[in-house]
Amino acid sequence: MAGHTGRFPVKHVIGFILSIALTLLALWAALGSDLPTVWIIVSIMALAIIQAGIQLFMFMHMIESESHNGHVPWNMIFHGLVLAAIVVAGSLFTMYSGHGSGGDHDGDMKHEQQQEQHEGHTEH
Amino acid sequence: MQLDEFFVTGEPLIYGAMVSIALVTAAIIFILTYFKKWGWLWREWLTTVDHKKIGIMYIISALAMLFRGGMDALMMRIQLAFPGMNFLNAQHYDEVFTTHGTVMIIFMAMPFLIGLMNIVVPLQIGARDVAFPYLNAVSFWSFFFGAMLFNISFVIGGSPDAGWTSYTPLAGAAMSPGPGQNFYLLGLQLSGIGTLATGINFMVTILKMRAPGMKMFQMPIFSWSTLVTSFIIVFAFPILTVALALMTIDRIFGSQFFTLTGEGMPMMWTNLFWMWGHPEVYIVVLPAFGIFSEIISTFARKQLFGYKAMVWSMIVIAGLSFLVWVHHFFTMGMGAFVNSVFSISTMLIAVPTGVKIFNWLGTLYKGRIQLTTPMLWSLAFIPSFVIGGVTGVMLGMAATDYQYHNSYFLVAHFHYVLIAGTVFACFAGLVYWYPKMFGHKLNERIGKWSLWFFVIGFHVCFFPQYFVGLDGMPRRVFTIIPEWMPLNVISTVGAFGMGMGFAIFVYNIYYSLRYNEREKSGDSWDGRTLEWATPTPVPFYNFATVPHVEGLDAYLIMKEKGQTTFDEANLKPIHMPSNTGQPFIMMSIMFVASFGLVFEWLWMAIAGLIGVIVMMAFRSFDYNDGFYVKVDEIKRTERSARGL
Amino acid sequence: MKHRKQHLMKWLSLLPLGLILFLSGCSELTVLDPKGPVAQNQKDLIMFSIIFMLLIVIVVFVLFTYMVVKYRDRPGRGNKDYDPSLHGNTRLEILWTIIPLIIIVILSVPNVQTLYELEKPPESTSNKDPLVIYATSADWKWFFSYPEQDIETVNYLHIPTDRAIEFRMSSADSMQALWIPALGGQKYTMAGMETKLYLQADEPGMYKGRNSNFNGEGFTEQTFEVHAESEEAFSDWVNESQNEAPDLTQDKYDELLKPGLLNEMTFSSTHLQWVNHGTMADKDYAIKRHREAYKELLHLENGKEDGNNEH
Amino acid sequence: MSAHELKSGPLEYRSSQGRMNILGFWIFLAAEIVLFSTLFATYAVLFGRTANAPTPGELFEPSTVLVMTFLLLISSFTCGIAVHEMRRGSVKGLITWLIITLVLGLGFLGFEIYEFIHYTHEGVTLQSSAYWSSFFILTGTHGLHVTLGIGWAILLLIQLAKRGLTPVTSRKVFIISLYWHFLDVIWIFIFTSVYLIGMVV
Ligand code: HEA
Ligand code: HEA
Ligand code: CUA
Ligand SMILES: [Cu+2]
Repeated sequence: MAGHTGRFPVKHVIGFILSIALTLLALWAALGSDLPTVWIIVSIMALAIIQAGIQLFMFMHMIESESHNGHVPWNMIFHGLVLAAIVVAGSLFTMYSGHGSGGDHDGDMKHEQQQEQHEGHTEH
Repeated sequence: MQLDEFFVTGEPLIYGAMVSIALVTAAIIFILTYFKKWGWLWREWLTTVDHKKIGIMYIISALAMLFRGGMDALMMRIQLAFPGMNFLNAQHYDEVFTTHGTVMIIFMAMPFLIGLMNIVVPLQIGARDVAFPYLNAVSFWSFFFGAMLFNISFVIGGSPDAGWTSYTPLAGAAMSPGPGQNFYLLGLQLSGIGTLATGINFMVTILKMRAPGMKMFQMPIFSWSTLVTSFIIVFAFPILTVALALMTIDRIFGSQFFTLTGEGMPMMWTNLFWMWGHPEVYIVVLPAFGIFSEIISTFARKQLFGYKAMVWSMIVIAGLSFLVWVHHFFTMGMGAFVNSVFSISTMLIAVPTGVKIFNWLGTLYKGRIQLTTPMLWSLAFIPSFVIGGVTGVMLGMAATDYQYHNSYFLVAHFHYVLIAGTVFACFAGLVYWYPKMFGHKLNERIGKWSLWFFVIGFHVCFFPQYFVGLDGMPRRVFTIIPEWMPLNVISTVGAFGMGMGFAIFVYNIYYSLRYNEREKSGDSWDGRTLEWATPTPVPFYNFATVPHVEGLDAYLIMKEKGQTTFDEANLKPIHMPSNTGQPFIMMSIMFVASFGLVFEWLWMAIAGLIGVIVMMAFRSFDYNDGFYVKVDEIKRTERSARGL
Repeated sequence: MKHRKQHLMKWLSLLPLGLILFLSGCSELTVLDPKGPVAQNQKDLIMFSIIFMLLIVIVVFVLFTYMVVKYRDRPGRGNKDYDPSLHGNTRLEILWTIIPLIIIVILSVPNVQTLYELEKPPESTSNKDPLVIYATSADWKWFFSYPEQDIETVNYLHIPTDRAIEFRMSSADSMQALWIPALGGQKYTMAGMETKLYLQADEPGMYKGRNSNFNGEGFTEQTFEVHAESEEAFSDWVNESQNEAPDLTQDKYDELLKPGLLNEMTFSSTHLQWVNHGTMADKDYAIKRHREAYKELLHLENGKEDGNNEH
Repeated sequence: MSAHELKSGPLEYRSSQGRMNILGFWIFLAAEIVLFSTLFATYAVLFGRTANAPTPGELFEPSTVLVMTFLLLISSFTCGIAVHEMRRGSVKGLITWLIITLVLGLGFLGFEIYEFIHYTHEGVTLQSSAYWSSFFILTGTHGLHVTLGIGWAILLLIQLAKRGLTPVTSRKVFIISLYWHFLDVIWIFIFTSVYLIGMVV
């Protein structure tokens, strides 16, 4: 890989600039823009994932033929991320389905409503 | 804290246990001193990094834990057969099933299998040790001290009593004060760290240290099962680590994760526990599948039928195992949609498992089946496990699980899979690889007696439980109504049958040590894989010359070609790691730290943790790079081992 | 050797046989002897699934027996029928993947259907409004509040037959589960949230109910009785209770909440006036009041405090 | 045990033990992803459950968080440069950049400690509520990792000074660089899902 032996660490500098830019962008999206909350969350999570990818590929030498480790590191990290998705999404899915958390005195509430309640959650 | 709070008091059973523990300890100390074996113990065992010795230590510990868990089981069975006798009261019964479940799964099944992996996998793939021998020793000692920590709760401080699942808020500080639950948390945490390290270790070993020429799809199936299991370990155990840590912090430092106060969410524990817990049950069954595959293929004298399908089905099972955890709490009221999703994903596991069952049957087809003891254990597994499996699928149907859940139907299911799967495999594997480990076989005749007692006892014990479950008998009750009595008595009889089986098994170890002839060749069963290519007992470096592998069943091919692993012309010095006492010392300090935390003596916990960190720093500066075995020494060892 | 082999066969053939025998006598097992539409629904599904499971078990057992008997290495068998080169068959692999998959699909359809049905009151009595009962579990007893009737009972339940019961369930402390096997499956009760369970009795009678989710020392004894009776008998009981039973005061209630076992009791008002454990706000109601009671480890004489809940 | 010693390529990959250790560490990092994701899941599920304590929106300070984020981002960059220097064979460059990395890491830790103390003064602690428990444990676990990383790197610096660049020391440096970058990855997610979302919602 070219970056290793040359004097100037091009890849690192590009990665660095990108990550600073992405951070600022996320900050702006969250605090400066007036997107709907859902979209803010989606977009800043997307930015975070891109930035993580930059670290992994541009800083961490995840795929390097000299390592003779083939695709295993990539494979493991990939599966780690899949598991992360399962754990986070799965927990939210199961913990906030059906009985919800913010059950109110009115037992007839539908579960979608309960979920919203939970997210608002100020009344408790 | 008063001394009488420290020691558990007031129960003849426990005084008895204390006395016997004290006596056994004294006896061990006496024997070691009398025969001047302390040095030997330290040099040969406590400081070893040899995967074979570590494996043996795992298995001995696991057998001891099987004994302990089995005693718990017998106590429960006595209580349930004679509820009027008040053999155990409610509190004791609760402690007993909690420790039974935990000990059996965490400190018996997993270490037993990990022990077999340790002994067999490096040999099967033609390696001289695991990738990280030092780490391997750390793993073992962390398991060992974790198990010790958990087991001393019986006499010091009091046992945990909230079930092996330890659901909050019951297991929280408010409802379960005292050290009992802390023992559970820290015992599991300590051994869990070791398990995670084992997972990493075996993944790297299998991925990087296979003999030259051995492609992934030429690997013996037990090694494959170890790889897949390690994968599950690596991804499942961190969840347990976190869950345990959170509950520990709740209990000791007053956080509010799983509490009723502070808007905590107790059911999040349930969720996290099963996110680990379900993969866990496959961690203990996939290696078992691997063992059965090896044995069935060896004694059907045929290559494993559908090798590729066998491997892929394991991979699919591993993947699915992370997607079904909710089936353990269908009854929590998540609604029809969530339950439908997880119901279907659960039942899907039947498909790859079925593929395995039918491929085993295919292996038998047109074979020449030799009914040796390990083969009989494996054959007993097939029909028994299918019963457990199909009842698992019934549990997986959420709409009817509402009726089975928390009943003896469930208890019957999981013993059918855990015993017919895991325990049979442990016995089968131990008998099968016993000559490799100790240089002589176990007696076949006594072995078969033990098998029949255990297998028949097993069915007599657990088959009736399906029906008493359908009759509405819940699990975890210490006394029962008369309607449930007859089936429970039958069940208890069966449990004692299993006890007899186990006792005969232990006797067989003694008997064979004394009377069975020693193995002359390393190939005790006319084996097919590389572990049989080594002489018996296996030299500490395993292979004098590492063979070049050309296909599945590598040793079979070598035998046809007349090759061995002792190619005198091509010997080179072999690099081996040095023994070290660090893992043992480090983990005993960890034990002290954990013990301190159990009693919430923070000074002790902190001091211990500092000790561990110092040990790690020490290790970082340790540049000992092992040593080389000289060619002469290899020659001498091999010649004597092979009787040349 | 031969003898032992036969032994094995005899034993193995006994298993499915035993299963069939047991099932034909199944009417004695509570779960398979339903007393209401919900349990009936579940029983039907159980029987449906058992047929497939038996089928699978039989297929495997037959194949297994065939293989072990036929390909055993008996003296004198030699190499007849021995084919060590046989190592796989793609067609077979596909076959034994597809067939189980089909079975799973066949099982899933009624399963999912039933799951949705169980979320609603039973079809058969949809003309009547369900009777609402708040079921509150607490270590180690049950409170049943009838808001419309303004009655609260401890450790027993009266319900009219042929009318759906809507249980609104929650717990004052540990996680528990309400299970009346004769009437249908269980569901958990948890502090700070409300779960719902629909059950119904078609036949009058006395059924056993209990907490089925382990919650400590008194768990075994945390049972209750369900009196299912005609609508008239039920209203008689309601009237009688309203007239004769004392009011439930908050002090009294707090006292009862303390971990321990209780006898059956009846009150002519409900605790819902001041606390609903199914809401986040009241989640810690019991734990706040009774922290100390939890801390002093309870020592019940063999699980029984003075008096027990049989009458 | 190692037959395959390489003659060329980065030092850390030359011995087979080096390659195995690095692979093992990647697998460990995969396990760490799951570990942190469990903490994130807990955080997400307990989000909003602040009980009577202040909400995150009331307490989070964008400026502090931004400074922390930049400290860590820069340290990840300098750590990358350190490995770059190592591969050029410059021990001095390596040590210099590694020290810079550590100083930045210490700066991060300082701010985190300040932040925690500040919150305590505002009346939220680990015990306040489910939400705050999960907040402190999630960020605290990350902080603990950073602390351990710093201690570990200091040990390595001593070894580098004593032994220079060998297959063993360079393997160790490479592994800790993976660790350090990884902590940055985790922080990105903490920054996004804890702080930004906490301030938005
Ligand atoms: C070795 C351990 C092990 C194994 C392998 C399994 C295997 C399975 N388990 Fe089990 N299980 C446990 C250990 C195990 N389990 C434990 C310990 C518990 C309880 C824990 C506790 O609460 O304390 C439990 C609980 C448990 C539950 C929770 C029930 C409840 O709490 O109410 C469920 C529900 O779905 C379930 C399902 C299954 C299924 C579907 C399988 C499947 O993998 C089975 C697949 C196998 C077959 C189906 C047989 C072979 C297949 C064929 C011959 C093909 C054709 C078959 C069909 C088409 C059906 N298990
Ligand atoms: C691998 C796991 C494993 C294994 C092997 C076993 C083995 C056995 N189990 Fe266990 N069991 C669990 C895992 C396991 N169990 C789990 C996870 C639970 C749930 C716990 C919970 O609810 O939290 C459970 C719960 C459980 C219960 C339900 C308790 C309850 O809910 O109230 C029962 C009841 O019968 C039981 C019985 C047995 C018996 C009789 C054996 C037998 O197989 C044991 C056989 C072994 C021996 C008997 C060895 C001892 C030998 C001797 C002592 C020699 C001398 C004896 C004689 C000569 C007689 N177990
Ligand atoms: Cu609330 Cu589950
Ligand atoms: Cu499961």
